[in-house]
Amino acid sequence: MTDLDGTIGTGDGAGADTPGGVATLTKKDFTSDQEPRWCPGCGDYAILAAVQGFMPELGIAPKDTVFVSGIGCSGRFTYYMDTYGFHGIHGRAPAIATGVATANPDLHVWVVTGDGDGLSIGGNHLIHALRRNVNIKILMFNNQIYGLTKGQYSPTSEEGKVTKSTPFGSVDRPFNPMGLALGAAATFVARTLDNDRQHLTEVLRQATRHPGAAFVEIYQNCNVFNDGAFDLLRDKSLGLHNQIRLVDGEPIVFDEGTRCVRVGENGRYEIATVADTDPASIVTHDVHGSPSLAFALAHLSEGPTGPTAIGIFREVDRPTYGEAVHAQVDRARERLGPPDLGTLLGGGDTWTV
Amino acid sequence: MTDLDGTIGTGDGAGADTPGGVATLTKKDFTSDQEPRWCPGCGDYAILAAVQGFMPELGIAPKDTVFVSGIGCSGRFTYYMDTYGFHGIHGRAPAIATGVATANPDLHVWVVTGDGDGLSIGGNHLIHALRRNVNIKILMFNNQIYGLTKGQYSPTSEEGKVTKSTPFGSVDRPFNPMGLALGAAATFVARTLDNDRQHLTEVLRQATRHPGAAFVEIYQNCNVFNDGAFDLLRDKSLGLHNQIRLVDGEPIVFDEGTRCVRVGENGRYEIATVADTDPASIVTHDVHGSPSLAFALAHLSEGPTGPTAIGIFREVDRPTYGEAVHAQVDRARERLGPPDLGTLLGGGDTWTV
Amino acid sequence: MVKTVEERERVVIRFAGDSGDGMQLTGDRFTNATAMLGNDLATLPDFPAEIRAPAGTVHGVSAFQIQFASTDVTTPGDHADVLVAMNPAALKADLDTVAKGGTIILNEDAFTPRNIEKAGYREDPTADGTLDAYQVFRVPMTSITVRAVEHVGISKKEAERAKNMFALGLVSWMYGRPTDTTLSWLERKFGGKQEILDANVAAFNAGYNFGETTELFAHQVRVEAAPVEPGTYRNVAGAQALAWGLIAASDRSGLPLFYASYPITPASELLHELSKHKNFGVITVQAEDEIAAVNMALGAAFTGQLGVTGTSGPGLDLKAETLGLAVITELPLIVVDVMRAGPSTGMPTKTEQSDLLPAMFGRHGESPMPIVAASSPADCFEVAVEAAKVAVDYRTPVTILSDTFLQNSSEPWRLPELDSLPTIDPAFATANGDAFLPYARNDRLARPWAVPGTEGLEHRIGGLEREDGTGDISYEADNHERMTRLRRDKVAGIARDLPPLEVDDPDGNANVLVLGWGSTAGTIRAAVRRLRGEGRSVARAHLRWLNPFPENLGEVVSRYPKVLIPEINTGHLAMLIRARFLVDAASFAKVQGMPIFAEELERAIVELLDD
Amino acid sequence: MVKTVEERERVVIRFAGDSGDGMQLTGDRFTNATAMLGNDLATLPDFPAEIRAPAGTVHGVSAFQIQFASTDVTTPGDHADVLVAMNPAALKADLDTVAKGGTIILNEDAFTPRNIEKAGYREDPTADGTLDAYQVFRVPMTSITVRAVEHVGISKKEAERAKNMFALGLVSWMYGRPTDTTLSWLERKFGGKQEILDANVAAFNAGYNFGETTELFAHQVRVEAAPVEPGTYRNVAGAQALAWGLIAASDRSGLPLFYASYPITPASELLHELSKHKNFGVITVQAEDEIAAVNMALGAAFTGQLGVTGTSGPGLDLKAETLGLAVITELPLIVVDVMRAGPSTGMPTKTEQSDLLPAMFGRHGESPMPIVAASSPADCFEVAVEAAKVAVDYRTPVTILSDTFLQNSSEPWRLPELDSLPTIDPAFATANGDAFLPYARNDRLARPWAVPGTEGLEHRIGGLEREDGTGDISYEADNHERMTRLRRDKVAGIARDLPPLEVDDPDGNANVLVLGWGSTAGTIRAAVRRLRGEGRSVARAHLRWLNPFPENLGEVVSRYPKVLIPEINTGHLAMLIRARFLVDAASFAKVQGMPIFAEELERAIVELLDD
Ligand SMILES: Cc1ncc(C[n+]2csc(CCOP(=O)(O)OP(=O)(O)O)c2C)c(N)n1
Ligand SMILES: Cc1ncc(C[n+]2csc(CCOP(=O)(O)OP(=O)(O)O)c2C)c(N)n1
Ligand code: SF4
Ligand code: SF4
Ligand SMILES: [Mg+2]
Ligand SMILES: [Mg+2]
Repeated sequence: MTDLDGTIGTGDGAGADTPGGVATLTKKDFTSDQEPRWCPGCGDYAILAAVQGFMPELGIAPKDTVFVSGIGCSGRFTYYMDTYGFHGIHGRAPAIATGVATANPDLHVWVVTGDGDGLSIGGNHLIHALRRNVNIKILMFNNQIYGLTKGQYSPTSEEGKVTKSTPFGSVDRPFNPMGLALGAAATFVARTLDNDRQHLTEVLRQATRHPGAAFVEIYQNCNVFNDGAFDLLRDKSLGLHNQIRLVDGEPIVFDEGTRCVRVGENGRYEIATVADTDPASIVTHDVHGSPSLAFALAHLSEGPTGPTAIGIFREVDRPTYGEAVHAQVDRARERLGPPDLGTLLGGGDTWTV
Repeated sequence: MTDLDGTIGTGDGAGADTPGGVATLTKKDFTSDQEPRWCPGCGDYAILAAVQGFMPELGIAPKDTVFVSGIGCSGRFTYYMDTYGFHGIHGRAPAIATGVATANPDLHVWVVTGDGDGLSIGGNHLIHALRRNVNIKILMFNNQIYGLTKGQYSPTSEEGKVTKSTPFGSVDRPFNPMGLALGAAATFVARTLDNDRQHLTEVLRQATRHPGAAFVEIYQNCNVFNDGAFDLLRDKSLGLHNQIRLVDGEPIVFDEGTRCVRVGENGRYEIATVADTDPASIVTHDVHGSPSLAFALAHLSEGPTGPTAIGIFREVDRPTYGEAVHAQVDRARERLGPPDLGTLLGGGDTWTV
Repeated sequence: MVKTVEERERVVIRFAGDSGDGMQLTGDRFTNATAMLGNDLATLPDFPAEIRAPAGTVHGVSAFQIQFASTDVTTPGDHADVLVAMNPAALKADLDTVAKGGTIILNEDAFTPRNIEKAGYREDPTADGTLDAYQVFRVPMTSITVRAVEHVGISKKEAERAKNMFALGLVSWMYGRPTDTTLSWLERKFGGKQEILDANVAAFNAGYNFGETTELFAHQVRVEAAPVEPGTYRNVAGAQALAWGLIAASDRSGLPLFYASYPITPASELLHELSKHKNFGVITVQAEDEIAAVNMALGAAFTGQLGVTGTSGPGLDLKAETLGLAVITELPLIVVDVMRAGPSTGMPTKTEQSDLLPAMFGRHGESPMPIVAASSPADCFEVAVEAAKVAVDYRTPVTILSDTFLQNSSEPWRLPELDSLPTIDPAFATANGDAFLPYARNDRLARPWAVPGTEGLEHRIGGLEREDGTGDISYEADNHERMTRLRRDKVAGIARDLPPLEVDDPDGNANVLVLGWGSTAGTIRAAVRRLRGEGRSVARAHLRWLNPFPENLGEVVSRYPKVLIPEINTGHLAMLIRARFLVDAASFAKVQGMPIFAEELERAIVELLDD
Repeated sequence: MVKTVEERERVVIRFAGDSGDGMQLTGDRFTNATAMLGNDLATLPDFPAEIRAPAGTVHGVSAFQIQFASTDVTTPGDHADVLVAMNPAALKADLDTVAKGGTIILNEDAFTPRNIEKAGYREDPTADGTLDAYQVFRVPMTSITVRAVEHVGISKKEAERAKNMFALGLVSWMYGRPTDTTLSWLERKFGGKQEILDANVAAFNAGYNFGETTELFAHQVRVEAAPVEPGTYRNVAGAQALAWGLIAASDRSGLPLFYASYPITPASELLHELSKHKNFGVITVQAEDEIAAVNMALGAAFTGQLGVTGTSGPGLDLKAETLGLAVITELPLIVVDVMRAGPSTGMPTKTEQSDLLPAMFGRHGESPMPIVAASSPADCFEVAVEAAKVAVDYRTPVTILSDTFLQNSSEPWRLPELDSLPTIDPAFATANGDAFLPYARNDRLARPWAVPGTEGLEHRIGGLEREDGTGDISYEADNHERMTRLRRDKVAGIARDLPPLEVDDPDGNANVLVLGWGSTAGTIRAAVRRLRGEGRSVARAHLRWLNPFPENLGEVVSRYPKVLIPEINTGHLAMLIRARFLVDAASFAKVQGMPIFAEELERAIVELLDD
């Protein structure tokens, strides 16, 4: 189901799995009257355009859509979508969204966060939302920097990063966001690029089809404070050699078919040239089952400094938190009978005077 | 270096890697005058005895040892060690310990936390301390319950757990602590049992030898609110079949040699019977290199409900945070010269009247 | 033998034993029989500190105190008239709670040298004169119990565990409590396990008969029923009442109750209680921490539910930033703070009132929040309903202050007429064609509550300063000043809906007003009643809303030459009153992790009157 | 042509342009030349809100204001005498900051129809009468600059970027600023890149000569040097001064400085500045959040370092629980709160004083903390040293309050004599054979600071209530009361070390006292000076320590019939003063995210005097 070559018609996207869908929505229906205020050239513009362009195909009315964001340049995203929106405080968007999605499972809830908002101050809420499989789609704009506060390093900045807060270079090892999400038992984990609209759109499409928490890391260029961080993948010609585009059920081959990921000695996955690899040992991508294949793929490279996997790493079905919570309410009604305040208060030992 | 059969003499433990070590320390030197106040039969007593019994062999004076703990039954641990101790607030022990260990790298810093303290409210500090590779040894007493607050479920409680706060059963998927730590780029990850003193002690020994952050999960029985949670492993006869004791460099076989972990189809690791397994495909444990083997081993079972790996999952060398921070200070001294307040204040444009 | 019967107006009994001895259950049963008999009463359980201490040590002692009377009861009592001590540790821990000359009933069997030493006594306290000032009854409870249940044929160990029923039976006889309520309860409880049932019944009867037959007890005490309003009553603890009040508010408003919380003593009980009633559509979420909890509740509020989060001091600190977000997004939200003792972790199982100023000022920037406090266990119910009404009517977060004492203690509660409860109208916004202004205001200065799913009202809110009316982001100077004042005036305006503060001043010529808030109500009433008994005239008033104050408060405090404000803190309300009204209000502060005693307050009032 | 020279006492100039136009740099250079000339001065940069807006829009305008004079300068000025507007957006954004009749210098080239529209003007403001009330100079800065640097042979685009130097040159001529400091600075800055250097020098000279040669400007203005104490001076902003003060405290105490923080506007500058000076042994940690930051700093304090954490409002909320832990563990710790505007996220780039009450009461339980506030950019240095001394002497966390205004604005600073700085003695505990009592106290009520590594002083601290002396856990009632009072008295006792509050009341017969704290000092001094100029007698005093208050404060506020307290909040200090001393202090509150203007305050004082 994770065919990423984009051949899936958009009609399909707005299909069976969106009941009550509205027929004729356009990008305009999702565009608010607020003029975006990002720096000229910021990758956020491309993501905004892609999301606004994609939403209509879902056939979900703006009124049933909620965007929750944290603080950061990424956090402004909410104001530009003409849906219901909650611009929360720093790092707490996953918690607010958990409240929204759990209270009303009919809503389609999105979270927009950044590498600082989501992985630094908000790390705990993020991993717990993933663990609980709350039905929210989390878009993490990873620009490997703190943009809004004008350029300090972030938990995804490469080691040795020189920034305003680290004039002598950062000394801490960054997170591997895919690895962290998988370690947190996430049910949907994917990575895409701000400037590859088709790939970005298809990942969003799969994420919306996934029942439960979807974690989508979007490599986003901050042209003011961290320009070019992802050139190896974003640049057309470089990308050709370094993007490992994952397709479920397909052998993992890249660099125009010259290189692959294969099962090495003691079961280790490794990058090799197709030429000197026994075809049988080339790994077939599989988003289901145990998360360890996805985890291994996430660690083929640390940060976008070499061949890097993009696309959907993992996708498994588990009951969503909201469903489970409401199912319990229903079961309680069956077991304890319909609510009656009188019985609640008057239950137990009473006496009448 | 992770020989777990316990043959390593303790003399060795207090050897070369503990300079300035004190020769003749005894358990008494690490035992405070406070009488432990856990419930009779609590697993914490066994852990305390093991730690107090082990400390002397390190040859590190109590004065150079600091225990930092959070809130929970586990948090009381600090009061029973006659070392320097800081009983912090709920969930923040890794952050306090980061301050202690970074400020003074000569100190030997331990963190004692619980599954709620460490993974619920304290989850973010934990993963960041691991990512930074702060030189602290983290002992997480996992009893899969909130003990101190009298029995609510925790982030490691099995799904469907009926507790005071979940009379109809919990609906959220628990964390896999080993998986989470590996996802957070931890450099030392291990699991052991409160009632296997030899194994527990050997894991502590390896943890103290590891330069940097060591994450040790200790399955601990809470006989009051979650009795028997780990019987499959703690019970002698059951443990015989279900403990997968990891030994670096050795093939992974268990259940009295009848079962093993092997490289399956598409490189997946799986449990199989030795009988019908090609010896070549039996996995050799390797704590180094990519974390994906360790991650796969962590997911052989979800929680102690089947064959479960114990011992050291991963151990890799990386500069510790404290070293790196102080190295920067030294380099700054070389580059900017010795500190001089006069030059700092009088630097830049001044004028004299 | 025939026994005389002595009449008494009020009695305070304290049951104390090891954590394992079932003292809480004993107390509950005695309370029930007492309630059935029509006495007014107040109870207070006294649990050991969080971690279980080894059996037989003072740290492991669990006690339960009850005051009951033929007239109104306002506190569990300063001192016990009777202490039932199941072991030496219980005696050691609670002796100083017994009034001099009071009665002590000991389980003689438990006073072995080993236990005496475990309790930390050097000598046997029953032999060394420690108890000379008291009237002591030695009863071999364990052995009699074991003998009494022999016929049931259960293990000695199990038999011994029934000794608390023996104690209950004995004390039930001493105070002429009905036996049937207890016996029928045992039936219900142990219906399945015949042997256990028989054992407990046998032990209970043995205790009762022991009182009746032995010479040890010369007379029985009778406490007449108290005159009370007709109605149906039940005994209720603060935790239950508060939880039920929230459910009632959900019922009256039609808003599903969404309770997100992180366990913390003494607030966990709310989470436990609410999670039992999911059939009311109650959603309970045990969040990863307090910050997540309040954010989840706020998210639920955004969707049009009754969002509530509960915690205690340390958690209140953590919620501060998000409460500021609730203030600026102007969404209905309830935060319950069950106050406990001390700064930081402090003394988690003890009571205090020291979160008033934090509740008032504990958020950066100018973020005013209404505050309401419960004055008794049963009052928690009404307070919860009121808080919900204000939160919804004014689109504002509201803080409910309770404390460890209210949470755990109980009193008889006359069940409310359901349709007497206020209705709460969510008044959700609906599209009317014109452009939607999320920050337009009604005459209460409340903004529209437009919930996701509503066609045509899509809008964005957040923590950046909002433009008046449109709710767009605004950095404009005048707008910020205007919004700051609007947020303040909205909260201040709640006073218009509040009843004037009632002053209890019978002869109207008192020259001291005792002004209180929260759980000190019972103590204040008791102290004032005693003083009036002594012919002194003292006025009394109790604040329910701490922010805003009732409109007549200034007039009230200025009316009296002297104002005394008793608080279990260093003087929080006193400082607010002094700043606001410039009256020289005196503070009576007790910060010991326990309620103020009526007699302590009595003394303080007298001193103030006489100086 | 010959130009007349006009003498002036004080001038306010505002440079405004697009974020990309280099206005901050222009302002800095002008400030420097002005300082060199010996004028007293105060400056304030005015950045656009966080996110970069599209070029040419009002949201993208960046401005820099400076007031300089031949007498003392206390604020950057209420209104600008001269506005340099590099484009229409700058004019639109800042026109209302110009005093009526003031001078406006426009970059004519930038007033294209496209730019005019981008700025949100319908008509050309230079043509439609918008500027009638002002004296306007149209200067084609861009084109002249391009021509002036032609010879250098750089791209037109690069040439244009030098236009700010043209503006600087022009204004430098108008106010007779020395050119050498600017030129030598350009040398230093662009020494490497010859072309860029030449271009900037050429542009600067072109501007200077343009003023001198064209008829456009009829006269030059001269502002004499201000009489100042002899000494070596530098210009310093609050952020630098505070950072350096912390480094100085580390130097004077021998305690390594450990600064843990999480970036937040406007406090990030402290982290940036401190991280540059690692050669002082400064350790800076960018933590994962504010809670981690304060816990790390506290952990470092436990090891015997100078633990400091810095933040702004939202972060202060988050640190509350841990500050309570610092209070009960009684460790030295400094928390710097650089206050910003509004509740929640509010207006992050604007200034406010609304964290005083949260700093005072924003922690559950009874957790008193000392609070000190800086009154000017340079004062931040001394405040940091003082805070460190108190934290160490009393083993207590201390809050330093600064704000956006102080953080960003600058003033000349007379460099202190290093050995005039107070010494700070850590007085670490050492083993002396007897049993160690971690909670024993000295005459300051401070406990021993025993750091890990010290033989024989191994001990455990934590957040549960401590037993007086031993520091063991204690749930004992009297102990809790005693510890609560000890913690309070310790903080109150700091007053003994504080100098009495000085009142500035020349003729001693004023009947209004203007009492302030923090960044309003300059405004208050200016307003009071003006009123005295008008022959009114007004007294003035400024608080440095907000908790505890100086011992003579009660006497001072009671001495005056009227007390006015100007604050950039809704009256925080006013409420503390009223509660404590029962004086009817009036509050002058302005909550607009900007400093109070001297003339606004002047009016308020007059009103109070005349009613
Ligand atoms: C509690 C709190 N702490 C700190 C801040 C300041 N702050 C705002 S955004 C941000 C980080 C932004 O980085 P990121 O999440 O990567 O978003 P980006 O701007 O890069 O899109 C910080 C530290 C805040 N607003 N609130
Ligand atoms: C801020 C805060 N929130 C909540 C609590 C209450 N609390 C104390 S310990 C604890 C959880 C303990 O569970 P765990 O960490 O597993 O430790 P255990 O008792 O099981 O050893 C909680 C919720 C607290 N002390 N502080
Ligand atoms: S700072 Fe970076 S991320 Fe933020 S708007 Fe500008 S370019 Fe985008
Ligand atoms: S509650 Fe459980 S974990 Fe805590 S002390 Fe008792 S047995 Fe141990
Ligand atoms: Mg970022
Ligand atoms: Mg636990």
